[in-house]
Amino acid sequence: MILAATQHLDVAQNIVFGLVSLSMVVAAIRVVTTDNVVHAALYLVVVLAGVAVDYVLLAAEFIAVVQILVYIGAIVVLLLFGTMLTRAPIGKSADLDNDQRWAAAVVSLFLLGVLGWALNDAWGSDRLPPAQVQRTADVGNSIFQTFVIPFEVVSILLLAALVGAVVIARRD
Amino acid sequence: MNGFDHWALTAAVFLPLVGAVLVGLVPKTDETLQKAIALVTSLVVLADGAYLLARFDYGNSSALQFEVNRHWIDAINSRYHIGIDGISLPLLLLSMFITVLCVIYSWDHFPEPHNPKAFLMLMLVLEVGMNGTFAAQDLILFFVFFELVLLPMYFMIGVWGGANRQYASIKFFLFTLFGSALMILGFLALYFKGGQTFDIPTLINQGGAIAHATQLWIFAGLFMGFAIKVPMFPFHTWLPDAHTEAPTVGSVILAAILLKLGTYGFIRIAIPILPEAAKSWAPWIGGLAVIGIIYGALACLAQKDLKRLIAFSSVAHMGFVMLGIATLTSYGINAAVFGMVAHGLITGMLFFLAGSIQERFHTREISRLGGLLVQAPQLGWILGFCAMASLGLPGLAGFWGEFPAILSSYQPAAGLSEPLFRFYMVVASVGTVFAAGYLLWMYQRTAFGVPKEEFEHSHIHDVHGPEWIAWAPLLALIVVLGVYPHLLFHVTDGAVNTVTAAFKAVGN
Amino acid sequence: MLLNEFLFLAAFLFCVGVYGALARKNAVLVLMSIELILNAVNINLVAFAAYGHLIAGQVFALFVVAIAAAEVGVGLAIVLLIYRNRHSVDLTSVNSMKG
Amino acid sequence: MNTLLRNAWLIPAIPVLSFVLIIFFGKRLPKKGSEIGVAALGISLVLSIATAVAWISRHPVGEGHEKFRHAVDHNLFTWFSMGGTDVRFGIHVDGLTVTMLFVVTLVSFLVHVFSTEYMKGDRRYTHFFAALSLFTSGMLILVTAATTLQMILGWEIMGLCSFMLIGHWWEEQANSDAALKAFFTTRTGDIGLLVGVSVLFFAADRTFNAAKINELALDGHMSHWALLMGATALFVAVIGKSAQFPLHTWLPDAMAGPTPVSALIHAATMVVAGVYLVARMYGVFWSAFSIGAEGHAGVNPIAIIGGITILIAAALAFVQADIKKVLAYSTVSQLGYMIMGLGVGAWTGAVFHIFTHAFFKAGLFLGAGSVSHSGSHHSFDMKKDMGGLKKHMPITYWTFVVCSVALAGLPILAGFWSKDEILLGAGSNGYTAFLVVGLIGAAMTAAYMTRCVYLTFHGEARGNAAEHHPHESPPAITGPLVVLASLAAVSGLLNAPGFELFGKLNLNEVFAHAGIPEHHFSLLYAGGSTLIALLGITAGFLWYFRQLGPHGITERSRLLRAGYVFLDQKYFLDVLYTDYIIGGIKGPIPRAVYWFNQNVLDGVVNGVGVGARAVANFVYDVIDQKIVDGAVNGAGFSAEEGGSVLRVIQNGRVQSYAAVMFGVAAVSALALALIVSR
Amino acid sequence: MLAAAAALKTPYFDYHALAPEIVLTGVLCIVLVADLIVDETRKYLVTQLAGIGLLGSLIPILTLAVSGGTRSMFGGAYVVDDFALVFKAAFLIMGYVVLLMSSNYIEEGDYYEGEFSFLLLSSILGMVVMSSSRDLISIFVALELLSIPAYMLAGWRKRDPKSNEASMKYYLLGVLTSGVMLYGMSLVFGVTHTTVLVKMQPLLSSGLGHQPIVAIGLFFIVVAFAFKVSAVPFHFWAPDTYEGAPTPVTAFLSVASKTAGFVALLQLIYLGFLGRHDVWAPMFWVLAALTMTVGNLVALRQTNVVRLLAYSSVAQAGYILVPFAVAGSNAKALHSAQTASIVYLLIYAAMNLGAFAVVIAVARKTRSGEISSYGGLFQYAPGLTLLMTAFLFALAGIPPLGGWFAKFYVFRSAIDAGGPWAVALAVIAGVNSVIALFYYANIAREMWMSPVPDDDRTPISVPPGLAAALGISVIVVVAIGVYPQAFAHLGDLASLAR
Repeated sequence: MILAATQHLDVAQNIVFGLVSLSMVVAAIRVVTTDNVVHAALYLVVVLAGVAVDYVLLAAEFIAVVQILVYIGAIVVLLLFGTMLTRAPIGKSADLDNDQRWAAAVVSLFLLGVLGWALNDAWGSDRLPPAQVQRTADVGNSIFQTFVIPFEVVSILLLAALVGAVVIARRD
Repeated sequence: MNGFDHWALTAAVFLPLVGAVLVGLVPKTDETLQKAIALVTSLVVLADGAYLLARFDYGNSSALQFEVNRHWIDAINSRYHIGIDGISLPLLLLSMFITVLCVIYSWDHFPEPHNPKAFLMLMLVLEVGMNGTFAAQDLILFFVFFELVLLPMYFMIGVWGGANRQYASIKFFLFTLFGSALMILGFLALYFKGGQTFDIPTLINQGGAIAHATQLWIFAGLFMGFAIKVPMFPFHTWLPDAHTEAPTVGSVILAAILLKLGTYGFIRIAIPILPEAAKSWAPWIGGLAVIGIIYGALACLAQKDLKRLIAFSSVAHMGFVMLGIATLTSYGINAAVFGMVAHGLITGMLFFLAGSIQERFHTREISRLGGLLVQAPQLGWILGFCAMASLGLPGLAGFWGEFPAILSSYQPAAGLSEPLFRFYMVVASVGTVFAAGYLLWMYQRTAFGVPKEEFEHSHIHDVHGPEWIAWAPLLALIVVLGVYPHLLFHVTDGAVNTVTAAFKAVGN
Repeated sequence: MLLNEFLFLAAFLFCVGVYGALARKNAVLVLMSIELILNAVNINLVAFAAYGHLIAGQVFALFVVAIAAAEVGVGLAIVLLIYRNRHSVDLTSVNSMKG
Repeated sequence: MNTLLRNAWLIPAIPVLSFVLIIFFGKRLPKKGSEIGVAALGISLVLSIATAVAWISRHPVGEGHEKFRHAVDHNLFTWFSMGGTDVRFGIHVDGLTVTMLFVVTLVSFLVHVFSTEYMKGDRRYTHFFAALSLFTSGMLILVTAATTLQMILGWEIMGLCSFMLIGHWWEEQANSDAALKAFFTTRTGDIGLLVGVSVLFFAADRTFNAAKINELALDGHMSHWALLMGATALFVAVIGKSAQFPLHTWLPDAMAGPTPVSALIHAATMVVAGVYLVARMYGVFWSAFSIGAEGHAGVNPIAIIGGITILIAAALAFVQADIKKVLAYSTVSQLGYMIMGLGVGAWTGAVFHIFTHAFFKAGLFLGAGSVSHSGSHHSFDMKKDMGGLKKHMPITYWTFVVCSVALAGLPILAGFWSKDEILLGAGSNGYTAFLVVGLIGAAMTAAYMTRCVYLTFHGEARGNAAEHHPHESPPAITGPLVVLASLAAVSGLLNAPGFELFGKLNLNEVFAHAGIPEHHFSLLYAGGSTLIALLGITAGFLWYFRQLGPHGITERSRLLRAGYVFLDQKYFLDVLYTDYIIGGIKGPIPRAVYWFNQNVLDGVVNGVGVGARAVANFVYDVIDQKIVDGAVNGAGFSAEEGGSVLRVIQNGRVQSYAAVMFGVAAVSALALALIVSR
Repeated sequence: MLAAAAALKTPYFDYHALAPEIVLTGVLCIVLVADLIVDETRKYLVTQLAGIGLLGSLIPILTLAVSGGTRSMFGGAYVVDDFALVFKAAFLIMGYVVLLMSSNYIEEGDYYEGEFSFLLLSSILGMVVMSSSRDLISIFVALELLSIPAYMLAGWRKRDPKSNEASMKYYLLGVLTSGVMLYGMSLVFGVTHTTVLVKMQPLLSSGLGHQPIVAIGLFFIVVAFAFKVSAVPFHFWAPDTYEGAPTPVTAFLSVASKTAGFVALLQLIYLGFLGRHDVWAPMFWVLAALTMTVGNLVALRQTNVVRLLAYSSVAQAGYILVPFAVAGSNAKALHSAQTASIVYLLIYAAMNLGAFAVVIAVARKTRSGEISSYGGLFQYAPGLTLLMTAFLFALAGIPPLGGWFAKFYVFRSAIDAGGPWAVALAVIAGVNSVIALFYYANIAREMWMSPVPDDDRTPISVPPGLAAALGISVIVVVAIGVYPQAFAHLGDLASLAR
């Protein structure tokens, strides 16, 4: 019964994953190929949202929330600001790519091949165990116990980045 | 042993450094004081050398004396181990002696761009390196001192040298560094294969146990380090450039002491520690040595520049030294040590002369010189004397480096090919004729005849005060050692026998 | 679900990100491509976290998110700096030092 | 008396001291140092004579022909020791030593005296005497040496001094060229000395001691191969030093030096050193070349070289215009006699010839010097600047004639006895071919000396002899001439039949032991050689008669008067000599020989020099500078080139960097993955 | 809720062990605040404060060293051992020296001074954390903390397009490589299910580790640090960034940042990936050989002294990588390899800082980084010339200056490991050290043997901070050269695997 339910869920998950993945793949490709900077940012939103959905599928709700908040809410906005501040053409612009795009394509495709082969070799048909929600509290505990030092370090890092970015970016 | 004995050798090595620092503290303008300090330092060091000479136990010259063995770099089991035996003593003394003479010679001869302060400091630092190399009984200590001479010499050539000095100085530096990079690898291999120690006496006892194939490789590394310094054909090309461009005093020190570091390395380190490999390498070393003898001589004949000629003659002379070493016999190595000292005295003297000639004529081009005996007879006769000494005239020091080397190659150590070494003997003997050829031809062109038109009316002053003071001891020693070689051989013989001990078992 | 579904997706995003970083002229677009790479990493981490019930994976992902934010901030600051001096964010023209 | 023998080292030491004193103080002395030289050699001479007396009074051992005196082999000090070998510095005194000491010190003393006048006013008067002293000491060191190593010392000191003295007037390129040539040529031979001494050192079980080496060589303890090698090598040195064919060409050139030097070189030092070396190391040569062995006779290199040299040099003496060159070739030829003598086993004869030759050759050279000093105004050209000097310089003339005749080998005079002994040895020991060679040489010697005397002192005065005013030389010059001429006249009697003092005194234990044969005076040989010499002289006169027309008639008639006894032979000689030998000598043979000498032999010698320089230039310019050094510089250059190629990748574009990085990363990742999963 | 609150236990904190970090963080905050308070003309006080703070942070390190022992926290994720202490102290001292060098530079250049100190301190904090980080997350975070301020510091000369460019290149490549590293970390995490190095070590060396994906993961992680230490072919940023960045920052990057990269590598290789030398030995062999050779060859053609030093530091990294390539063949070699890298790093820091200090001092007069501007320096600034000569020849490895011992240790590790590959690498290193001499000597040649280019012989004034930096560096360089035992001992002490 439970097994059946799980299987049903699995099918559903797979369908969702398939759809989301498809849109992510398309959107990701558009991010790096579109000739409009703003469009690129918007495609990026699609990818990031897809990632959040994947997190949900992986039963990591907290991360999914953080993903939406930080990435879509902050980072993309930041990037759009950046686009504005650097007066990038809002509309189409012909040359957003440099002259080594073919080399880049070869490199990344090759990399993809290597990674695909190795991933397949390692986890060929390993199934994910039935979803067990990892509670936010556990994550929190972990952060404040095992990973308290990295946490503190990140806080200083953010402070430093803030101070530095202000100095760097400000007019004088 | 009295109290100072423990310190005497350390003092010999490091006193020049103290002198260098003192010279460094003197204001730049007070040149007399700088010179005085340098002279006094070098004299004190020489006095220390005399003390060593006096206290040395000649009956036991194969043993290390004035030994000091203290902690230094425990992490790699390297110790501050110094000591001298019959092989190092003469070379150490030579180094001290030459330094004093160089300081005296420089007195009012400082080459452009003058700056006696820096020049004297470099000279004293150089002495630290030279003395240290001859005293070191630890491979790492040896290495440090061996390399310590590079920098001062580099600057001496590069700053105070001739027109092409920058090229020459860097060439000298790169060449020697290349050799020492491989040499240090050899030292390390010795360390790991020879019982985790850098102590030379210990390694001499244990080195024979290393597998033959490994020995061969290690020896190859050491060979590169030492052969470049000697320099042996075909690693000699730095030498003519360095000598030609170096200031007089630099050439003298280079010829008299620095080249000896290489041959000394063979005798002190490569051969006694790796006797088996030495035996396998000896025919090749001998071959390169005789090639060097002939090749150096031929190159001399082609020279138009006085200093360059003397430089190439060093290649030939060091060939004799290396031939002696390659025989792996007591005779050969005794000859080598004698040859080292003799070459130091004679070629050092020749470079002094070349320097003085250049100073007077502002050229070293042989074809522009001539009639030196007319204009400066004393200078000319001294040049002739040195040429004779250099070509190995019996009764002068040079002979005792050449003849025993030839003698010994008639019967090399057991296991070496007699026909091959006898062939080397004949080639080396032919080399003596070549030596006469280039030296006398040089002498004829510079000293004989009448002055060339351009110098016909220029006033050429003869040998003056500082020159006499600097040269007289050298000239005297050339004669004394030549007439009574026992003075040197009885110091070296015992120590040499320990070097060749490994080959003795088989009949030598 | 297969673990590899996520891993392949991540690998794909990673490679697309790499392509973007290598091929895009506009500095802002390059920053976006870098975000793709970091997201690929995060998918990996979260997928492994789910695969092995490992909290550390999620925590790691969180740190990556936080630091990604800081990186983008700094990156934009630098892009602005460049823009202010050169009036362009074309990376191919930023090549005054070479050799 | 042994004290004297043991202290024979003083004899070479005194000239050394004299050298040092002259060098350092000579210029400040009233006579510019010459007094030290003369005094030193005087003392040495006295000591030599005393030593000789001591030797003679030494008690002989053995019986009859085997009767000999033990040599004094005295170690002075350890020269050095290494590798368990103690090399001593010692002296060895025996008959040969004593003989040589006397000859050398005497000739040198006389040369010193001669030079005080001859070199007067020379630019380097002091230097000259210093070198002269050192030169003498070199020879004295050689002859007193107990070890081969000491011999090398003396040998090379002579080489040095010959260089200094031949090139004494080094302002002229020709003089310094000659000095260099002498030094190189002898030095080339010295390869053999170094090798030979080395070989014998080991063959004799590590000793340099000459007596020991001789002993072992004669004992048959040495391997024959080593002996042969050692002896051959030493003989190469002898060829160089004693100017034997084919290394004789330096000697005539060496006439560039002042005449007293020539006298010293030719009579007592330098060139004689080679002969002395063979005589001293005779045990080695005797065994190595089987000189005394039956059946081997006629085929040993020493005799062959000596024989060739006799003829070659004698022929050359005919065509020289320079009086000193005539004498020089004559010396070469006479050295050939000595060498040949040693080669044929006539040891005593050869040594005796050294002894006698020293006096008359020194006399001749000094005579020539006297002529140039006072007669021909510093010219040595007989044809251009001499002639008719007999009446102006009677003492010089007569001493010259006496010496010439002694050289030609007419009876009673010194050369006769010594030459005769060599010929006797050759004949008796089975070296018949060399006997013939010796006889031909004797004839030629007589003839060219006749020519020389004629051209110098007779006939019309020419050139300088006519223009300047010839006069007799002062006593410092004529004195030595008289002494030498007297000795040339009488010294041969020392080994005259019935007397034979010389041979007995020279016999030492080594040779007694080896059984080197002694032959007694034979009238047949004596008569034959005398005859031959007279024939030579006669032929000389005949030749001049034919060539010089009217003046020649008196020449011939005078000869006819002098040689009336041999009228019968006259016709025979006339035909033989005039048509064949002299015709040949005048015509193609000497020219060919001279051409051969100048162009081939000398050409080889000079060519070796030129060739060596050419090779040297090639080695230096091409091999050293281009290949060896080029490789070094090339390595540096290619390193720099590599650097600049690599710099291209650093194109300044950050994304290119990233592309390379990712490309490399992807490829390396794959490679590593494959390696690991393999 | 209560249960949850109870479950949220306060972690065990060893405050003593964390004291250096805490002090430094405190100083960081004080500097930030002080910067706000202090008057614009007296900003140097902030710098001095930062300097005092750095030195103050050394005190707890000393007490920790005295108390001894290894303090491990969070399941081995954060460890304070001798290795950590040695490097923490080293980073603090390097930071202090850089601060000394930069004080006048920043002040006279009219750059933001307080923030400079702040960012520098944060970066140093990142390094200090790195020294103790023994799990992937900590390493990642520490890496970012030390990098991100450095990206900005590189662009600190805001009006200089070159500085901007330096910053941009460094930033972009840095972020990209950290992305690659993260991807690799995620893979390794996926295989081993842990982030703690000592826990993943046995898993990696087991059969599990023999999958291609592990090799790729390990390699990707190493890439980031290869980038950080500017190993060829991940070095491209270095010359451009070094040239464009403010010189003290360049010194900082080439010394402290590089050391931090090596610290991470040491920890990863000798703790996490121990036993997997089948993966990293060939990798490091190629990296080391390429790095030495390319760095040296390209350096030959440089005309700008900073750029030359950049390539030189690339090449130096190659020597430091040599022991990595040869370690692992046996336990003994492992130890000597680690020691070699550590000793080299420490000595290299002193030599390179010194060289950059001289460059800063000379640039005060010549306003140029061209090597030709060093012509005849000996004639008007003999002291600086002497110092520069010492540093250069120390870098070249000429005894008795410190560098020889560093190179010696590297050679030693290679020969200790033995085998043809190790010896071949040693020979390559040897040949490279000769090539390197050429360009080091070239600068010396210019200083000693060439004429003064514009005949301007006004002496160079060296501000006290810079002088102190020079003094510290030269004393260390000479002291090590003459008595290397001191550093050799540190190297032994700091070795991770014993």
